Amino acid sequence: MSLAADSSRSLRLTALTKEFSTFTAVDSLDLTVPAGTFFALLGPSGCGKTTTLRMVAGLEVPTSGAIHLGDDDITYTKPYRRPVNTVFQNYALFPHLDIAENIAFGLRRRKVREVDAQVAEMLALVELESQADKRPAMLSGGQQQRVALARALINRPEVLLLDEPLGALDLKLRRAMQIEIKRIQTEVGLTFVHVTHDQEEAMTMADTIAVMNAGVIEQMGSPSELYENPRTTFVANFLGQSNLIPGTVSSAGSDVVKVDMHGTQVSIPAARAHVTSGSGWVGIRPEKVLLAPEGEPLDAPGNHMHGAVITDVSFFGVSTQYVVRMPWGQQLVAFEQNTGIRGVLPQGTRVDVSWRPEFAFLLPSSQDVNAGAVQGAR
Amino acid sequence: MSLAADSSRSLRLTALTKEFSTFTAVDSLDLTVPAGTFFALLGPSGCGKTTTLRMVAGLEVPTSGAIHLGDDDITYTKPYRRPVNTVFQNYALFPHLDIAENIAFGLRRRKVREVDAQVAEMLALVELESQADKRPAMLSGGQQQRVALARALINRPEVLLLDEPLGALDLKLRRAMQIEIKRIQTEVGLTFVHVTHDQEEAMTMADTIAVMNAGVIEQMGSPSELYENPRTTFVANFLGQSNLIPGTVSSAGSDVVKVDMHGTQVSIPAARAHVTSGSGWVGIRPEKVLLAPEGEPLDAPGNHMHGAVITDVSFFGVSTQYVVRMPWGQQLVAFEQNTGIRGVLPQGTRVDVSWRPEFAFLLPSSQDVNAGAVQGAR
Amino acid sequence: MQRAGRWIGDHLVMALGALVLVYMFIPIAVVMLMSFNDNSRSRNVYAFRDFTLANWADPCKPDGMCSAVLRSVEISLLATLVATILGTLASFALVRHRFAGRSVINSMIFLPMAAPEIVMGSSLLALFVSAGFGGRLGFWTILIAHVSFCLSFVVVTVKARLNGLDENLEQAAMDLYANEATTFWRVTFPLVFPGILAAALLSFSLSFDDFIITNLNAGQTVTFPMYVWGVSQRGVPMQVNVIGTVMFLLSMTLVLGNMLASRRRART
Amino acid sequence: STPDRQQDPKECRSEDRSADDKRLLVSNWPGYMDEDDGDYVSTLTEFSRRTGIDVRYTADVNDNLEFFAKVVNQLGSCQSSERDLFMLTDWMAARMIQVGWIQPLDPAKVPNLHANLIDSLTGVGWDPDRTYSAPWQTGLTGIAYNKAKVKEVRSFSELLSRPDLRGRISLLTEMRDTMGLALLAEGADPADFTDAEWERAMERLRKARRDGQVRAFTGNEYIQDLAAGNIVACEAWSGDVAAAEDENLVFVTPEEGQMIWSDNMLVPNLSPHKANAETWINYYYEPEVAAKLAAYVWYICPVKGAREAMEKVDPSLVDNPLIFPTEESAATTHSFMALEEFQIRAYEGDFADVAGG
Amino acid sequence: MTTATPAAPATPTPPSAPKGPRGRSGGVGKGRFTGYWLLLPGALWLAVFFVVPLYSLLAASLYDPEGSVLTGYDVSYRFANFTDALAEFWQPLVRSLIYAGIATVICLVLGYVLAYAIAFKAGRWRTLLLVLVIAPFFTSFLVRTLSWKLILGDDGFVVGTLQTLHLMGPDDRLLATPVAVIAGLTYNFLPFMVLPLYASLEKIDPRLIEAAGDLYASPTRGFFKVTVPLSMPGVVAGTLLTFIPAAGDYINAELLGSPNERMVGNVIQNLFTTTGDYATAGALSVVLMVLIVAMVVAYIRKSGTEDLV
Ligand SMILES: Nc1ncnc2c1ncn2[C@@H]1O[C@H](COP(=O)(O)OP(=O)(O)OP(=O)(O)O)[C@@H](O)[C@H]1O
Ligand SMILES: Nc1ncnc2c1ncn2[C@@H]1O[C@H](COP(=O)(O)OP(=O)(O)OP(=O)(O)O)[C@@H](O)[C@H]1O
Ligand SMILES: NCCCCNCCCN
Ligand SMILES: [Mg+2]
Ligand SMILES: [Mg+2]
Repeated sequence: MSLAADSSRSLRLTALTKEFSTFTAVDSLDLTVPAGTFFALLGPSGCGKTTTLRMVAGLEVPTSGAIHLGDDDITYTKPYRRPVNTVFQNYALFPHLDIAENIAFGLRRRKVREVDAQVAEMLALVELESQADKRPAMLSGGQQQRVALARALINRPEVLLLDEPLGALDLKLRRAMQIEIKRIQTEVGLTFVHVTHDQEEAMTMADTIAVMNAGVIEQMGSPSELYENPRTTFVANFLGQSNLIPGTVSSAGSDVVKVDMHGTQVSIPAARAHVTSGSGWVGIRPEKVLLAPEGEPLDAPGNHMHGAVITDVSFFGVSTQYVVRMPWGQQLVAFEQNTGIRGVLPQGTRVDVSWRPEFAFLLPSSQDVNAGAVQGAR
Repeated sequence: MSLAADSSRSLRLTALTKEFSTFTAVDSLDLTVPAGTFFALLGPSGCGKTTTLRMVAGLEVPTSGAIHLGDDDITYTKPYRRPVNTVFQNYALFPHLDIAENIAFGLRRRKVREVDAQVAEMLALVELESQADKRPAMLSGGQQQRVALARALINRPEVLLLDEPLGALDLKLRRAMQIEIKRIQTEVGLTFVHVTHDQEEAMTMADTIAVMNAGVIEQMGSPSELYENPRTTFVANFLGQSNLIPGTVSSAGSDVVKVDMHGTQVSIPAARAHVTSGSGWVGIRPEKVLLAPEGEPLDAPGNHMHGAVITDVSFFGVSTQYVVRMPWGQQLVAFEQNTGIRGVLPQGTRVDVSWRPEFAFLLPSSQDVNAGAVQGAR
Repeated sequence: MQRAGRWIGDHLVMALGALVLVYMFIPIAVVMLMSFNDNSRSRNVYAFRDFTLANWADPCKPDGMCSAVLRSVEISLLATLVATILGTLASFALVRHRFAGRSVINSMIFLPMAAPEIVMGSSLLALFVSAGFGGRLGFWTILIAHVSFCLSFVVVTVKARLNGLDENLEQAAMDLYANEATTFWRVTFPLVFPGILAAALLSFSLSFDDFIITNLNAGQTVTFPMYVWGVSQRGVPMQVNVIGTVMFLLSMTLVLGNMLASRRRART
Repeated sequence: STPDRQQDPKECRSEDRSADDKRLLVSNWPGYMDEDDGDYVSTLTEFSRRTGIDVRYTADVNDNLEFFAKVVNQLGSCQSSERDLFMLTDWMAARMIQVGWIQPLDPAKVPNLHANLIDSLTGVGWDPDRTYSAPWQTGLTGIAYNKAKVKEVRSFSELLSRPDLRGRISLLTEMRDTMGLALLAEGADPADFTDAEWERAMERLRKARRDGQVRAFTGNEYIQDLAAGNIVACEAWSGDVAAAEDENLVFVTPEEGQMIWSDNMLVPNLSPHKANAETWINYYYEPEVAAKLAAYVWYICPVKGAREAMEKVDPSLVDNPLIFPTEESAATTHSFMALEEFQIRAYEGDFADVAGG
Repeated sequence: MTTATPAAPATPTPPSAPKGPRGRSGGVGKGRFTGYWLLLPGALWLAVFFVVPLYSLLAASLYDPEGSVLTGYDVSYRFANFTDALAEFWQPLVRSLIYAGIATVICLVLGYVLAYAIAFKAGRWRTLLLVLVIAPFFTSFLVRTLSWKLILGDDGFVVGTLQTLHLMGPDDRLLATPVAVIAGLTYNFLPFMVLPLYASLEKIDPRLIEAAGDLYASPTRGFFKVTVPLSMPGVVAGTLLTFIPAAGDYINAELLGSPNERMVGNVIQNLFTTTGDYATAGALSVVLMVLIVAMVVAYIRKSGTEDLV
């Protein structure tokens, strides 16, 4: 198993570009995936995630740029010569082979001995010992998913690519498989590059997330980094929800940037201010927005804004979503955990609104306020 | 449009049963769906949701029982004679007809005049005016979904059945379509019966939810009613997550039932206590579980439990999920909204745990503690 | 009442379908029956006289019949082999490759199916005669003709299968260390094989059964259909029915056996 | 373009392997050979026993033109027809001899032929010295009907027009048979007719076909449908009806007269067993053999002395005019005139349009 | 294997990556010329043994009709061969198209019923039934047709029964009538109709039919508005695969018909073999071929199923 001999090698994409006739699917992409991490690639449909993965797997030839694994340039290496394996979205299990033979496929091609023992071990890992002799068509979606995982993992690749491996599963099964995959990655310690549409999936599973849009990486970092300090409106909207309120920078210090927001002064930590002059979007996450019926105390040290009205209330179980209309007419979204400390506020209630200034972020006004937002949502 | 003439008629299923050879898919089901409501049918895979819907649509003949719409017995009425339409999971759009003709299909079969005007109106409702002449295959999943909706709605059925209409869409699109469907239902005011796997979908959209399991309805009610006061462990686990802690009833009054829970006395409102003697499961939702580092104040009037340790922390963006080990060894799950008031507590922190007694519920210990829970999750 | 209506509705189609199948099998039943006919006392080959097992006991009694059957089998096997190989290769080219002239070739391959047999047969004959091959008509010219008309059917059948093949599977194989050749033999071929098999089966039956084209290009070589045509003019020996029955039963056994075997394989 | 089919038998020869290859491949019309049955030993079996020659006998001549088509590509390009001997009617024999496809017989090897051929068949125009051909049987073209199904059919015109026969008669594909009878029905002489007579005869035929009187134009296979009851009356060759062994089938000489013809044994080019073929010819010209065969096939026997030999074989047949014609019966027979190439083209063409188109 | 220093030069040149039809590269054997090599043997075969013969046939249709099989034919570009052939044989030609057309329509109806039953109602018997549809192929075409001749014979069982029931007059018959010929054609080409019909019916999502029912289409309307349009590719393929060989067939007319049911196949066959009139035979073959190709093209255009092959 020489393939994973040096498992400390990181995957590096340099100026990687893929053009399809006139269309550029991946645009001079730079990316480093440290060895042994669980890396998630997140982005809207058509942004080039699959194309990127296929280039790494060797199933697509880049138009330009390079792919390195440690010191090896594998840009043009044939797929079957790369220490990289893929779990395909639709599993791509071989229908004519039984489960054991599907899993053994890679080892057999590499003329490895003692295939059986390793297959048995893998079957145990994915808890499918009893299904070894069945054909893929006889397994359920979740079971097929696990076979696809085992078939790739058994090769101990340096990098395992997962292209929306859970996309076809229903929600409950999906959550269960997330836990499973995360467990396996932790156990085997390989580099996983995981493509998904599901932000929650990315946030709970990945060590590092890269948000991709229109062929380029918008931002990369740990889940909390990305969530707490998005650098673009796209990231702010795509990864979770954000309230973006227009404001004008009134002063920029080395610690904080002060912004005038419809007459309220808000201070934003310099590290979260991606504009230092002119106008910008003040961003705040809905769960950071605190509400209290007019006049009641609000547990936030920042400025309190008065004169807001609740226009919509939705019960989510864990939390309640309020939509409030601010005095300047904009609708903001606020989440409130149903801790039971306070009952649900009815629609029409006049409320005061506040948030801690250290959680706000400031984005350039040149960016589209709706980039990455749910279509059809307000 | 005589079909929807009397729109105040409710849909009633009485002792509805469907047996497939030896297997009972739907078991003496009783259900009343009031006219004009958005009704959600929720349940695990294979519990009989589709079968129920198909019987209502007339696509499956019940083994026994009856289906009434107002005063009309439609149990054996042919599907094409029922004022009921279905939005199928895979849309089932006619590939050989363009969008306009797909939508017009039902009207044409009923020899309605002035089809064009109504089709135009429907196209406007689902915002697909510009796609009228295209074939379904040329539309995206979300657009196809809207065509399917329009095709059913144009007939102004008394009851519209939606069988996981969003199951095939990706998450972002799914959220957008939820808003869309809810808007349309509110606009047209028809009875919608909506089958889904997605609890959040059910909770945000429906007026009434029925949770189905193994061919029978486990519980039915408004989303918050079901969520706050589940009557079975299945509902408690299936609709959201629940912590279920074994306890013994020490006294049962008319207002509260007192339970001894590993030495701590908890009082549960009688309305939420579904056991009044012997042992039972004390249930509490994760968002109701409050944590504080040992010794810090906890904003809950109930008993404080000491000696718990945080064993796992997951960042979800909006909230953080903590898994804490209680002194008696059981793991409990707690959610904490990332309001920013307090930072994330690291793994290993010793914490005090508390919740307000009025949010706990008590279930019979005879029920399976894991019924309805995510497989593979702790 | 409505339930009864549904039941009838459900089963009416099946009943009608069964009637059509019965229609398809009437002549075969007659062939089977006639294989037990003893007409040695009569010149009338169109009536059942007496029951006998003699035809089955000595099926090769009529002069030249069994050799014609063997020749037909030989030609069909060869034609199937050649047509299946050429057709399969061409299908791969047409489905998996883009090249100039692809659509022209696509319709050219359809054309033999759009040519009536008499036209195809006579055009080949015209070619052979004007090329000076008129005197050498026989085994090889029959074979050539058969390959030509089987080819299109093979291409159409294999192409359908190939079109339905998920290309992801081949990519998965390459991802799992199989080089191009291994991918082909371990994944592509086994998956396309049922299509190839079906094509071969179709080829064999078309070739074995062909009369019109064969008759024009056969010279002095006699295939089974030609033998039947010949004897139909002077009194069909009842053993012809034995051959018809045997061919039918043989093919049914083969196909059904294969079907059951694969079903059993799928079950375990 | 297609090649000229003229060959030269001197050049299209193959070495005669008869001496060490004791085989003989014969193609003949159906119903032209006796068959072994219980104690009865056929002339063919007897031949093999006597000479040691293994005969592969096939009854695959059904119609002269059809047979011609079967061999034209081989014989026309100097290739083997894979036969050593076949029997064809006079006019076709003449054509094949003329285009050089037939090998001359060695008179020394067929002494019986020259000694025993009946006088009426010597000195035919197309093979005056019987260098290339030896008559196998002579026969008559007349009418057959099934007396269990219809009342007697007496004349050819009746056959072509009687309403109760509509769709249940068959005619022969051979122009000289059918048009011979049609010309006779017009009162013309088939051996010497005018274009107008021809045209009238053609019209009669066309009308019969148009009216749906004719179920089929056939070669020798008419006997199948006659036996099966699909046709009840037809134009027929004299011996076939008797050989059908069905007492309901009757052969009649049409009131207008009947046609007479001979089928001739021919050895094609490149036959590797010519000597064996000559042995065969010589054998069948033995009066006893000829008589025995005639008693079975019921055709007119071309061999002198066969009538005498018939006394021993089956005395009841000695006076059968179908086998040994009498003066009286011979008077009713006609033969078709020899045609020039342009006539063949025109007449065959006219006829083919009705019979084949 | 990856530990070896990459053999690639400083600026590796990307290998050419021609696209498969679905645009993804990386499949098997994607060399630029592989397609041609794979196609070559089959295409060459068809070029030599299908296209060139068609040319020979075309040449034959322009032979000087003064030639004969014996003296040989020469190409004289006599286009009158076509008009002559048509003038003489338009009847069998038209009859062929009519008989083939009727047989095709009957096949379509019968085939549709059978294919529909197999596709939608047969359940686990599907494969068996499909095998049964193909099975008659293995009992020779001629043997089966002869067997029809026996069944339909004037003294046969069917005619006898019908006569006893007075459904047929005592002198009526089946054999040697258009009915028998068309029945024979229908019978012989039915499997060619059933198979493509089945293939396209089987692909129809049964939920579409349910959706039609849900949208107020009675089963009949649903059938005509949804099932039939969706099965059009099968209808087109089946119709062609039935019509074309039926129009060129002569066995059924020969064995089951009378001279008044002769089809163009009989004429061509006769002219080619018995009469040896290559010029007329060639002209008639060319006419038939052109007619059929024209009809096929028009039909495919009209039914809008050009992705048939
Ligand atoms: N072979 C191809 N030819 C032309 N365009 C292509 C090809 N493959 C992909 N594309 C285009 O490139 C873009 C990126 O595609 P890709 O499949 O990488 O997106 P993705 O991010 O994986 O999307 P999804 O989330 O929907 O899977 C898309 O616009 C797609 O249409
Ligand atoms: N035609 C049938 N024959 C036999 N069993 C059936 C049939 N249709 C459904 N079933 C069985 O009935 C049960 C209920 O099926 P149903 O489709 O109603 O479930 P569901 O709740 O819609 O599930 P899902 O969420 O997976 O769609 C399942 O166990 C299923 O296997
Ligand atoms: N059964 C033998 C018939 C022979 C017929 N010979 C044909 C002569 C035609 N003119
Ligand atoms: Mg993708
Ligand atoms: Mg369902």
